[in-house]
Amino acid sequence: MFWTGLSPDEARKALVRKDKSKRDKCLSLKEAVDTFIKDGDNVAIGGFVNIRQPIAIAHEMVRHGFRDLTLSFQSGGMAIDYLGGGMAVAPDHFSIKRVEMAYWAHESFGLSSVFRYLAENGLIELEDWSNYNMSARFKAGAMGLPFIPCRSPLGSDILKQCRAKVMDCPFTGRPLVLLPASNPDVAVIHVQAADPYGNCIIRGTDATCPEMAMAAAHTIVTCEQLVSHELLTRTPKDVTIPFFAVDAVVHVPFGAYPSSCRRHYYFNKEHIATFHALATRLQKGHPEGLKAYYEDYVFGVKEFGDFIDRFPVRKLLEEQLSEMENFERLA
Amino acid sequence: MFWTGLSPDEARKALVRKDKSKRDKCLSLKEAVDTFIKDGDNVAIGGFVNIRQPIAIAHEMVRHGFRDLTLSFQSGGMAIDYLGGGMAVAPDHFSIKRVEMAYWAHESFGLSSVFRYLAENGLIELEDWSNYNMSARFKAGAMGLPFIPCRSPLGSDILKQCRAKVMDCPFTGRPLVLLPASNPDVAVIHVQAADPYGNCIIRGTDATCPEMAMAAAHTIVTCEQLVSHELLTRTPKDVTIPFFAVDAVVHVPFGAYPSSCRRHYYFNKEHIATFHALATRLQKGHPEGLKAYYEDYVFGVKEFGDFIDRFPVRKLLEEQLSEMENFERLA
Amino acid sequence: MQSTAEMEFTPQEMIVVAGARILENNKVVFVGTGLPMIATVLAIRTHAPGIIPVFEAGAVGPTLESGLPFSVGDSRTSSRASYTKGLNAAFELTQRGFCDFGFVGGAEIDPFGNLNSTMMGTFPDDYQKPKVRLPGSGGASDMASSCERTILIMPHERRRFNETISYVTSPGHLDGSPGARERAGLLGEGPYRVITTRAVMDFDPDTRRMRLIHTLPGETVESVQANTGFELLVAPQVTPFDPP
Amino acid sequence: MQSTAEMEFTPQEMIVVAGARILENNKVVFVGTGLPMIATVLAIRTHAPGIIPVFEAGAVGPTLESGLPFSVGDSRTSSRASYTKGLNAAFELTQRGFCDFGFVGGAEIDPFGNLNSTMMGTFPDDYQKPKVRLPGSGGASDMASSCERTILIMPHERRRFNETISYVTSPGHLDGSPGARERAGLLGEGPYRVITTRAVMDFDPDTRRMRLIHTLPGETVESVQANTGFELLVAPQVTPFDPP
Repeated sequence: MFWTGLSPDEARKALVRKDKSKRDKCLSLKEAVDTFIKDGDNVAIGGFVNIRQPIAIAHEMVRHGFRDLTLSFQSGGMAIDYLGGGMAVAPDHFSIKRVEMAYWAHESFGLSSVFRYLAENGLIELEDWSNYNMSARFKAGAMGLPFIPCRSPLGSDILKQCRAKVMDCPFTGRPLVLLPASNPDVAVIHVQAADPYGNCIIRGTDATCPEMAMAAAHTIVTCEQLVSHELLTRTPKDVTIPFFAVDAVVHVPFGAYPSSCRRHYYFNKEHIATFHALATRLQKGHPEGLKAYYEDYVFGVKEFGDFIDRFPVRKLLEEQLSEMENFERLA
Repeated sequence: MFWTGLSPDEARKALVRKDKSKRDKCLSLKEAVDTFIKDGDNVAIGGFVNIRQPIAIAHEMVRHGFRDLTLSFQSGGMAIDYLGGGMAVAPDHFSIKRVEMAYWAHESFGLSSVFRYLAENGLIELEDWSNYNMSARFKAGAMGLPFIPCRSPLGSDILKQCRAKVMDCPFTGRPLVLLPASNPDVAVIHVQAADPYGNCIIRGTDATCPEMAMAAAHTIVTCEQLVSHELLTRTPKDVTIPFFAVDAVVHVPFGAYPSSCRRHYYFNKEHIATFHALATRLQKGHPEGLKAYYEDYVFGVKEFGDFIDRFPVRKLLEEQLSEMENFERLA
Repeated sequence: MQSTAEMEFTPQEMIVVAGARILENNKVVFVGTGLPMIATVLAIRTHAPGIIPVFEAGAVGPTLESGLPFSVGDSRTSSRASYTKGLNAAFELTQRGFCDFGFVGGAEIDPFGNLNSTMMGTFPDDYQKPKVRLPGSGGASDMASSCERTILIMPHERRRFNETISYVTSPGHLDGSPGARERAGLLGEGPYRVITTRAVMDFDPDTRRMRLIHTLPGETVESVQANTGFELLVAPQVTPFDPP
Repeated sequence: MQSTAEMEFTPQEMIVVAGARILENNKVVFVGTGLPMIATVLAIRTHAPGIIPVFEAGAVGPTLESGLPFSVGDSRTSSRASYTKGLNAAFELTQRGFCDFGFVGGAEIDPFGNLNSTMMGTFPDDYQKPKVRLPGSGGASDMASSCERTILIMPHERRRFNETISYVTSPGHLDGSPGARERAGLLGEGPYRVITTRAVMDFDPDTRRMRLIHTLPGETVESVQANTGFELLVAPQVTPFDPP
């Protein structure tokens, strides 16, 4: 099967059948994940590296347990690590079959030992793309197109292992890449603010979240602030995800923690380092530490609020304060 | 020659050679038009029908006089009428060779008699497209692509008179249209706010202005408010045209009048009707009225401020007040 | 127009009422300029407050409480909208499949719901010097290509309803042959209803030709056919459309 | 690293200084994560305050006054930016030609400036189970495809400089043949400089092979060649690069 999520025609039909009316879509995180994600789904993961990663959703997905997921994203950090780590410590409970991606690591915070463990042991099927490739593939899906043209990854080995096709441009005669659209089954996204209908405002980089939400058959959104429709749409141009692209709205403060969320909190570098150290032990053949971490922080808690409760208040305040220095304003 | 503006390669080279630094680009309207527009240019006209039309720039272009222009736009109203009317009343001074467009009329305010006069007398070369076609063509130009795929205008006669090509999608096997990019020589755009470097904030619909600005070799912007860089970039996500896509910034209050400009003024319906009546007389073989109008309002004035001075203050206040009802707020 | 002279409403008002009634509540409607805009505002203020209007200039889901817009890019379409970008964004989401209905007008129509809003005269010969030059597609061709279904609305005059039209601006059921739209690469089911100053028509499921289903007040099957430049199919039972 | 042990700065510091110095003022620089980000901030705060940084997550032209970002999508890249959308917007404007330079790192490099940041091992055989799995392209392949020129920065170790690399993630001068990039459909001139912990290299105009032009403090032509896994061309006069 060429298409790993929905084919362009399936994606269109799914949307045509859908009730696109303006209605309250507030659910619990458990309900949302249970209702909209199935074994074998192609799941698009929002954010960018450790910016606005859907951590709460990733935890809930691991707790719930799924089999043979495909993960699609441009650049992923902690959310992808939590999902990959879930497979590493509980492969019978949670498994990833395939990843379509451009980058899986943590930039200044280092490589991903989870990725190295899964890839170097041949436990997941890989399809590498560039950041623009993955972003443009979601964009094509969001535009209802089967493909979109692009320059990259011309001249690279990426072309030799992905589904892109090269054609000579009928207008210029020069080679161009055609990237197949990505229409995932589900997109999981964390945003700064949403209304009950699913209109979303994102601060700082939109990453590729709007494109993912428009391309996917279903979208789950967690938000720092759940506000009235009237307040959210007072500045309609700030809305980058329209309500009819969203199926579930879940209010989850700190839902991207320990990754960062503009205007709310900066990275918890120490916790990212702690997880990284345990993952590195796993990669070197010692899974105990990471297993214990999951028992403690993921499987051992009923919901994401319990995870957040594990952090000292002063630590959470510290991340909020650092973010205030990045974006100073009065309350 | 297939490309009516710059070819994709020429458009790339033009931008590579360009000084893209952050510098003061404030000019007078006369200087801007004189510096950046040449005979034979393909000029992209911003706005949408009678929303945010670059009226001041259109007047200045007619006063300056140009030969054999190509006009590119999706849906045009008064700015296009002023340009076309300029050709109708002073063909030796100002002429349009070709239009690439989707719509030329005034919606609720009626057809364009100027368009009917020029087209039905075979005075301009026509290339019809749809609104999405023209918008996507500018988008392709702004993306540095030679083409972009689209569904429309499949099944229509538009396909039989435009440069679009149809191909079978290499992924689905089904027909798809490839729209050739538009990279105009110049884009002329009116916005609500700009800083001296050319960063622009547009209120209400962006129309296709950002795409035009990014696609064109040069861009002239007129603005209702010229503000500090610090104020304009306090909300960077409101900026839809980045400074390095702009070559000239001109402060022209009421620069879109008698078309409307969100947050500033609503339509002057009566003046649009007056112009329309004179254009209809022209189309029926009586050019005197429109000639007199141009002598009075365009050729007879030194600058756009003089044109605005022709309107009673209470009339301008009336349009500002109506817009306040559309978008209520405290000063 | 004697037939409606004695009534308290004009055909222009009646067509708007008919247009409004056809719109279903809670659907996403891509609204063209002119009559569709007026009918949609009426529908939202009467039986269908849940309609989500999409305007091609970019606005999605505005409440339109500040009044009837004069343009699909009007400031009134942006106020209290859920989402407002520009033309590309609006057409991209339409191509994706977010719009249940496209509500569009035209100047000339054929039995298969193909619309002309570009030119009167011989195409392609007269294209560069048409007998009458119309405004052009605007977003009509895009709506017809990508909305799931389209509702067509126009004045009912014999000269506007022709077996063959001067120019196909907005594709309907094309030649009416089975799968014609899909073969052409178009998305959506195509024309669903035609609303005029005299009647409401649908399209025969087998032949995809226009079929009379409702007559507006003061009209009969005969009067509607008499004002139609091609042979109309007539539904088994044609019902009158109640006045407002 | 004895050669630099007695100095007041580490090779890691020196590479950043060298990177900063190579950047020209008032140019648009697409800034990759890691060393390029650090060197760009240093350049902006020293000789090149007019540099316009572009970050792939979307930010254009931020002042970066709230500190060194940890990520190219960092909140610090959005504050006081001139423009911030998302990844598509950033890469689209790069493909259009707005970025004078792409500033990018890698794990492995060949004589023509082709970079690998995907995997170590045999490609394609070991692709699905690589000896060492690296993070992947991120935006590196895109910068290399569409920025007008690229500046490459990486630690100078023999094992990272190879005649043939495991995987070409980011195209440089490809096989070095004349017009190779254009034939491949790529935009831009390709690699312009390579900055390492030991030296600064350019590319020979005729062969497009890497050529030593500056040695960093404590390094000689010999020591640089000794730490390079392929034969380096050497410019007529190699000049030492002054310490900070």
